Amino acid sequence: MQFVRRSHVPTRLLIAAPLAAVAVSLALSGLLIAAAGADPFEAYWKMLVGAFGSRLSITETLTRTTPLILTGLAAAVAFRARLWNIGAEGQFFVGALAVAALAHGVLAGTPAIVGTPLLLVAGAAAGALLLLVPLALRLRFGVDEVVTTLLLNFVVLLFVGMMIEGPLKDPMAFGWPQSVPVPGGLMLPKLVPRSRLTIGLLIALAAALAVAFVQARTVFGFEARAAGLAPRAAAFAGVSLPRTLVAVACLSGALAGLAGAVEVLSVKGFVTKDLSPGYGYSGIVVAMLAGLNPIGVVAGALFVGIVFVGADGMSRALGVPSFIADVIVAISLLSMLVALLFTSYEVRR
Amino acid sequence: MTAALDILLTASLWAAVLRIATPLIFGTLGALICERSGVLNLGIEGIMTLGAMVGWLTVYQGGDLWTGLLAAAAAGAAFGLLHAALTVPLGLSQHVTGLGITLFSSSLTYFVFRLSVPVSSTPPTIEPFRPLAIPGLSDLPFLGEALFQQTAPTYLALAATAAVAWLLARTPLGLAVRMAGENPHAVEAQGLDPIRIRIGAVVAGSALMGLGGAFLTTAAFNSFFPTMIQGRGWVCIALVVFSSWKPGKALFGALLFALFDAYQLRLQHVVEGAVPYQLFLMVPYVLSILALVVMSRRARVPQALMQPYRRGER
Amino acid sequence: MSRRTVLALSGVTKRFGALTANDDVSLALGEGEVLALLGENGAGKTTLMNILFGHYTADAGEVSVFGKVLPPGRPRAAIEAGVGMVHQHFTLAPNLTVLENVMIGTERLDAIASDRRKGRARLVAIAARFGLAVEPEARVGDLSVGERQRVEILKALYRDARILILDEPTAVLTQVEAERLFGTLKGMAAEGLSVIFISHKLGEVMGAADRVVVLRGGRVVAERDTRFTNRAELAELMVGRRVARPVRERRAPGPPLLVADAVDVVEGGAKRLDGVSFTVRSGEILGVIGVSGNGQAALGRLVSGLAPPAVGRLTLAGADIGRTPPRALVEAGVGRIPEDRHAEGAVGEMTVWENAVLERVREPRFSRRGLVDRAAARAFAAALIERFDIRGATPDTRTRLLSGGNMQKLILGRNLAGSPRLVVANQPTRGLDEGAIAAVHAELLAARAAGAGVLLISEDLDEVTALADRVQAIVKGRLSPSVDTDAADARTIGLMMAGVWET
Amino acid sequence: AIGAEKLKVAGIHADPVENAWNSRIHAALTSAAADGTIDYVFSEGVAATDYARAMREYADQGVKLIWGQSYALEAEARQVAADYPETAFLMGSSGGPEGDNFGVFGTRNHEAAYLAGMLAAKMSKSGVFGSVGGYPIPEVNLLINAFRLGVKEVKPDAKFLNGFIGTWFDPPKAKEAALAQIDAGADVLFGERIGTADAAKERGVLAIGSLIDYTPRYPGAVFANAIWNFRPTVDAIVADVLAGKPVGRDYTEYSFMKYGGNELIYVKDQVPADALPAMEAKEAAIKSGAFEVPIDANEPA
Ligand SMILES: Nc1ncnc2c1ncn2[C@@H]1O[C@H](COP(=O)(O)OP(=O)(O)OP(=O)(O)O)[C@@H](O)[C@H]1O
Ligand SMILES: Nc1ncnc2c1ncn2[C@@H]1O[C@H](COP(=O)(O)OP(=O)(O)OP(=O)(O)O)[C@@H](O)[C@H]1O
Ligand SMILES: [Mg+2]
Ligand SMILES: [Mg+2]
Repeated sequence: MQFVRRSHVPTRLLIAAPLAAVAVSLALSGLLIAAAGADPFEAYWKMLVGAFGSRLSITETLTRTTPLILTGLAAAVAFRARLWNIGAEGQFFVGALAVAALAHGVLAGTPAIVGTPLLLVAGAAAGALLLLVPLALRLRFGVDEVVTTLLLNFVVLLFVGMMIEGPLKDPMAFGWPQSVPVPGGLMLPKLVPRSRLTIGLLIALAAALAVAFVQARTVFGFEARAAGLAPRAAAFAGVSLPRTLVAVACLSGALAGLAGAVEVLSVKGFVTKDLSPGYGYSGIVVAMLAGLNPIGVVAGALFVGIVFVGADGMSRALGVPSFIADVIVAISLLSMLVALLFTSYEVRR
Repeated sequence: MTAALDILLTASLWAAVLRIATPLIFGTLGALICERSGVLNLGIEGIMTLGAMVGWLTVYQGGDLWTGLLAAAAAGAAFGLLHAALTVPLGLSQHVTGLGITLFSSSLTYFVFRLSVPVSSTPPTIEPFRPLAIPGLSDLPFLGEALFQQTAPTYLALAATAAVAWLLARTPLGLAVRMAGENPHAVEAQGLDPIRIRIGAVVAGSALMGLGGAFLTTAAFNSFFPTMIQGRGWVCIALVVFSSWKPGKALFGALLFALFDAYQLRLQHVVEGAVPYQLFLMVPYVLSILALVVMSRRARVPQALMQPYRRGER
Repeated sequence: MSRRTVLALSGVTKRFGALTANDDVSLALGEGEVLALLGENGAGKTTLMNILFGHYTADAGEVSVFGKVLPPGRPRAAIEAGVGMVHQHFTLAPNLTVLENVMIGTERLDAIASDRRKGRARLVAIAARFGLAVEPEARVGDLSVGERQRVEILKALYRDARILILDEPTAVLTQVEAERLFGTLKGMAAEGLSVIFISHKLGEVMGAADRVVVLRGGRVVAERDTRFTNRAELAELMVGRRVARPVRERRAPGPPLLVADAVDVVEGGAKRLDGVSFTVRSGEILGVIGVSGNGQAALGRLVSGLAPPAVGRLTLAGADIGRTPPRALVEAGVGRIPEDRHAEGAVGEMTVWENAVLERVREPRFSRRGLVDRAAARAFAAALIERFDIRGATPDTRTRLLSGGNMQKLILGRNLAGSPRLVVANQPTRGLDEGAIAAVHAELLAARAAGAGVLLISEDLDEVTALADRVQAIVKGRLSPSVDTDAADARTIGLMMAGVWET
Repeated sequence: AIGAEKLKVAGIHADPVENAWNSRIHAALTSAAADGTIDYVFSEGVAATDYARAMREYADQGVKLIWGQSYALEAEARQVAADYPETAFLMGSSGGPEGDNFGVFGTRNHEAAYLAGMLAAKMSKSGVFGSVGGYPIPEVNLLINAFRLGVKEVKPDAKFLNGFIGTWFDPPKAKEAALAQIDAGADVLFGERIGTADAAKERGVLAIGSLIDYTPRYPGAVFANAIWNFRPTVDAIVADVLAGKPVGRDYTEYSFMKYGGNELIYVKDQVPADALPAMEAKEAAIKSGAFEVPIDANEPA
């Protein structure tokens, strides 16, 4: 068996491949649902209802989608430039932590119109700074960033634990390890009243559009793409790889940090160790589902959001273990990887 | 202060070190074999979770303990095969696939666990491996208690270390595995199939990972809890780097990590809250990153690590 | 000529997509014979050898060795039948020892221990017998290119190869090393070993081979006994037609333009260039000739703005450009043609227009306020396609779909379009067919005629003597003094390339 | 009230219901359902991010009483309660009650822990007592502290060890922490985390279970359990809801011994007879209100 690079990728294939992957994963997961004693068709119907069936479920799906868009963009931006940032989870948490620290510290008294944007910027900056560490190690010592970004996630999580059990601990939480809360006035305004959906969603959508624009139209996007596709050719043409990678890392880390900031400022109001149900890792899934395309990331995040929220509701309704949501997402990811491979390669004997 | 140092002189500390190290030894050896053949296996966290559940479930449903270990290894091997199938002949991105495998195998594990075991107030137990005193040796002062009163899987882990070290350094198969991780084209040019070798290495390595998980539920403890792997798999990935891809050093790294953990648990009685415990837990990760930096100066990293090999592609 | 046939290919056809790399190829090799396989780049030589060795599976045809048909796609079967192959790109693991590189695959995989002592003894014995000295425990990464080649040959001999295939074995060797290699091969042939080697160098083909098979476009177009042919005939057989390369006419050079004064370049801890001095004047072509591995690549990087001098000065029209980054060099009027067009010259996955402006995208004519002006870039690409006759391209074609020659024209075009003061051309015709070579040569001469200075870095002696006004040889990072090309004969230059020069 | 329609109750467990604490609540609600007082549905392993949604989904479904744990999401949980004034909420919470429909409860098996400490004091030979906890949060701290006070009442010179393992779900690690304490001389362990008693059983020392009855699982090792009964709390709030009374109050008292909210169960054969009278007297005093076990939520040293 041999793989031969396609010289031309048919558009039909580009559309069909992701759909086929989703179909395959729903079929495989259907077997598991059946094994749990439920009717797969009813289960998928319940999933749709769980994700879209009411005002609540729609806003909840979008609430879940919001951070996924941002972490998905973080992964997509980095991967496109062949910067393997597996550390979005850590960047998410430092972004969140920065918000908690500043909202209670220097920015405590500021009016929302100033304070909230500053908090978002601070969260983004914290995420960016964190990713610069592994990048510096790669540029200076040639250390592969896959392992370093992964390891830093654990360091960050322990650091978060240290902070929320230490200096940032909320004295009013009766000893429960959580950070001091963000003053209510600094929280992001709600998009839909009586829901958890805030203008964080708009921020995420704007970020996706901005990233798409940057990648398609700007000199930076142009150069970053060249650097990712063919580093040596880009370097020969005068694209500074270190500078491009630093910019890419800043953008990627900032998006992940922003995700953490938005999550704190729209949903929680404070930081705990379970603030993220793995948004950083799911972001990688989202980015791959989207084929690293920023607009596709919105769709990918929505898909993952729907599966999580829908399957959560479905499991409540049908008594299927709620772990099914992760199973569906995982199978979708793996089949999507295979599907994408076949868009660029064909198999021959 | 002396109390803090005295701890190091207790045999029971060292016995604990070996116990805590055992799953890490299995996992690190497994990850090491994969990486030596050129494949990064970030599926490890999920594969260990799976191994923990399968090993336990097999015994719970009437299998004996060794059958449980075998089943865990087989389950690990199966998911290793999935990882290998996607990353070796298909050449998909190894880290993204690995994370996908972790997500898949851990969620599937929980799902199957929920379906197989009725909800109860405490998870059901099995009769786990008992410490096995090695006749003659276990009565030695200090060493006897520290080394020779462990459960069988711990001895197995030590034996596996020696076996893997021998295999990689001394056997034709080990040479082929190492060569596949250095330059798969060279393997092909010598009439061997680098794809099969890589698949084999990933399957074998993943089987060891499964054993590492099973140790937790059949020897260290006697029941399975979701999320009980608690990042041990990621620690193994770090330890492989720390060990410069050498089995002997991997053993050392696992023991060192376990020493931190065992010592930390004991130190809590001595120094009370002087140092946040999180700092202790950070040490191995930070050390691994530093090890990477130091190592980057020498070219020990398998040269073809994470590089897909597709036959006939230039 | 009644040698026993040891190897026969019959009717071999291999297609890559729309491209037919081998088209119904048949050939036979006699016992103790040395056969040269000749052909342009892309003629299908390597593909044919890869099929013979089992790396590729042919679409049609078969291979038989000592009368037995080899199962397709199984290198192991070829090795067991007595075929050994030294690949165009070495297949060694630099981190492992010589012995390990040689022994892999030679023992049963289920053996519980490898018999290293036996392996070492055998390796040492073979090395002694064929005069290929190596240190079994040395790390391959620490060896020189010539030594690595020896390891490759030993790998084959260790496995009792009776048919040895060498794909461009001399591309990376010095003249002396190459001569030694052929001496060894001849000795082996006398002992009954049969050899196929691939080469572009007609001299060594005439000197070392008994017989020559010429491939063109994947087909066998000719077969000659070396006793009854000559270089000119072989050259024409290769290309298939007479192609007239443009001729350089005499011209008085202008003032000094690019001056290097005792420059060292250090990369990865090794000194790649060692006290290098040269001057390129306006309206003149300076050729730097050398064998791969002697510092041409570093020299190319130095003058392309990718490697700063560690010691010494590099000036362009008097201004220090030692640390000027590539973009600024381009703006200062330096056109740069990289050594490896696929890896450095173009981003294959990007379109032609994107590659056309890759070096200049930050110039105001192609971008405003950080936004790329696509219309301007497309127009520029369209103009290049028109002016430089880049076939098969539109501005939106993906660049990797271009053939090597056309890709080279794109790279040449984007550099020459701005009428540069200085052109740095590193291996500008490597891998091109005669037609493309003629086109590139014409463009370089036109730049010279327009008053540009040209630094031509090339391994190709014919190219240098044809184009350069003066030539310097580069050996182990050091430059010989320059000689006028018209005054020097091939022998003088050959000696210079071997490191023999007197001042 | 015969013929009254059954109250629909939903439980939202952040952890799998195997978790000892959740299992007690699950058991109480299940038994209430079996008795026919309520209809009980539940979700488990609900991530913090999804938690508020689960609350709203149940409220939207017309569930009348939602049981939950709001520790990591107080603000959100209270917002949900405010948005659904018709629904009653009973939350394990670190804060106080709120409004008319947000009731809270605490985990209070500290009285039983105190009594267990009194028995333990008589049974220890070394005079060293260990305890293993997850994180130093108040509900854990006050339990360990009560145990210690009970020990001290009988054995004022007792020595105490404590270890926190920094995770809720790592039984092998809890076991290692317990082994470390046994190595340091402890011969009675108070096991707030599962895994503790495993170490005791393996080393032949004694252990005390918390929340649930661990004796069947570790016979010989676990001689006493500080059981937490959630049923009285359930009955209290269900009664309030059915009576139409506001539930925005603190239901913690129903965890106290006088309501049967916690109790000490122990293996008679294992406990020395001379240990019982003092303990039983104390038990009576607690039940009558004559003695109040002090609540100390500070991190045990
Ligand atoms: N794996 C492959 N996939 C697709 N095309 C290939 C592959 N290998 C070779 N080709 C194409 O087949 C043709 C013959 O290539 P081959 O490498 O055999 O040429 P060659 O005669 O050895 O050239 P050179 O002198 O450059 O070594 C070329 O057009 C080449 O691009
Ligand atoms: N690996 C490959 N996969 C697909 N197509 C290829 C590959 N290699 C070459 N081709 C295609 O084959 C055609 C001829 O390429 P070929 O390499 O023979 O050109 P060339 O002029 O010899 O270039 P080069 O100088 O790179 O060898 C081109 O259209 C090219 O796109
Ligand atoms: Mg070619
Ligand atoms: Mg070739």
